[in-house]
Amino acid sequence: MSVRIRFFARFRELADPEIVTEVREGTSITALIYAVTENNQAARDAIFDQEGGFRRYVILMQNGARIETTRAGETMVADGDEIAIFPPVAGG
Amino acid sequence: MSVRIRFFARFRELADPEIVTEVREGTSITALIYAVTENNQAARDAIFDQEGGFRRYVILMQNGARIETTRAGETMVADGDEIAIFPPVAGG
Amino acid sequence: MISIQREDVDISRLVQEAKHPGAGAILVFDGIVRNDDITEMELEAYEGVALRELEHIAMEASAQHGLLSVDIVHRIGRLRVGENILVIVVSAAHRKEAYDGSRFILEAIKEKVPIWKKELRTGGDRWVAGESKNH
Amino acid sequence: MISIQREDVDISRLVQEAKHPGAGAILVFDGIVRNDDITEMELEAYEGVALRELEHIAMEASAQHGLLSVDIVHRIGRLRVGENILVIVVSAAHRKEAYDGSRFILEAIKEKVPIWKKELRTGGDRWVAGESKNH
Repeated sequence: MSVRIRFFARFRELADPEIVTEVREGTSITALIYAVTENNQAARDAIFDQEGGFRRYVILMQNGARIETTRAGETMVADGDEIAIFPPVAGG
Repeated sequence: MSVRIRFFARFRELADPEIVTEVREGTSITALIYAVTENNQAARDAIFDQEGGFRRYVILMQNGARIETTRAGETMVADGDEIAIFPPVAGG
Repeated sequence: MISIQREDVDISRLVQEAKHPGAGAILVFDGIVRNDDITEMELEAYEGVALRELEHIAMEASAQHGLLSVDIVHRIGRLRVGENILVIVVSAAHRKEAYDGSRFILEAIKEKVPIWKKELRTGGDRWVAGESKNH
Repeated sequence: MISIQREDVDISRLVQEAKHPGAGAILVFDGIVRNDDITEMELEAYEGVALRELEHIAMEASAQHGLLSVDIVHRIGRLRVGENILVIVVSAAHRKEAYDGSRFILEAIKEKVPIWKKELRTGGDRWVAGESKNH
């Protein structure tokens, strides 16, 4: 199945604006993002800490709905999902 | 000596926009306003209560400076003074 | 620009002129004639004193809230529903100063500046009750 | 009008359109690019989600603060010093609702809407630190 990952702001500069990738059934959001930053140490270091957990400032969305990073490991992606990952917002 | 009395808002409608009058040395603001409303019962009733004191809502100025109505009986007018009398302000 | 005038105000021009170096926030308050079953509103001012009070309020607000610019235009005369009565434009480095400074100016105007409003109605005219504290 | 756009905003037109029957107070917040030794500012949005959030905030503000109208225009792309970033126009019957509603919208935008700003400087670019609460 296919999912789209969108990076914004500083993460976009380190990775890509978006990546469309094929994943297996039962892939969690955490596993997905970990996988797509496999060959990008700068992006991975910006997003994950040394234990492989999300850094405190990371914000995740699944189809526009906020997903707590602490829940991302148990939240599975579905075909056609749009996963977004970004630092704290600074509009206004 | 000559003084100018200016009425605003509801008081202006009951009296005149302004009255220039001659007064004797030693005339208080209270006495001045009492005198100029001598023949205007509507204005006098709007400004003074039955005991001859200023009504609670009356605001007085002498040359643009606020004079408390409780002090107006002991505040003398001087030649060329502009005395203003008006109800609570409602700008904005 | 601090003014008591009959003419309308060009809000865009005031906003443009409020873009001082260092400004990050501009706040515009526009008080308009509300449609409370009135035909028109008539405004009257003790002009010299009112203008002096507005200038004093602008200075006080700038000092207390760190405003970079203050414009106040209060209109007098007859105004129709929807017309601008009072326009306050402030600029500041940050939003908090702009909101607080603008509100400070508005409350001070309502309390201190000798201006009065009369609602003209088909059923009879009515002076708007003041909000000033009569000490 | 709720919009995320590259084009500038016509503030006068928004003020004119905010003159709803019953409105007595219109408040305009205009956030502009501040001259913090920057050359330009670059703004980026997660557009679909940001627009939906702005619409949600406008509805919430209207319900909580009794606003008669809400317009929010947030610009993206490259902006020079002094250019409009965010314009919020609200109208209400009375001033308190207008100030409170406008401030509510601004704080909610800063906290929740996925938009980011980068300051472009001669000495190197810098992402503006967010104010969002990361629960």
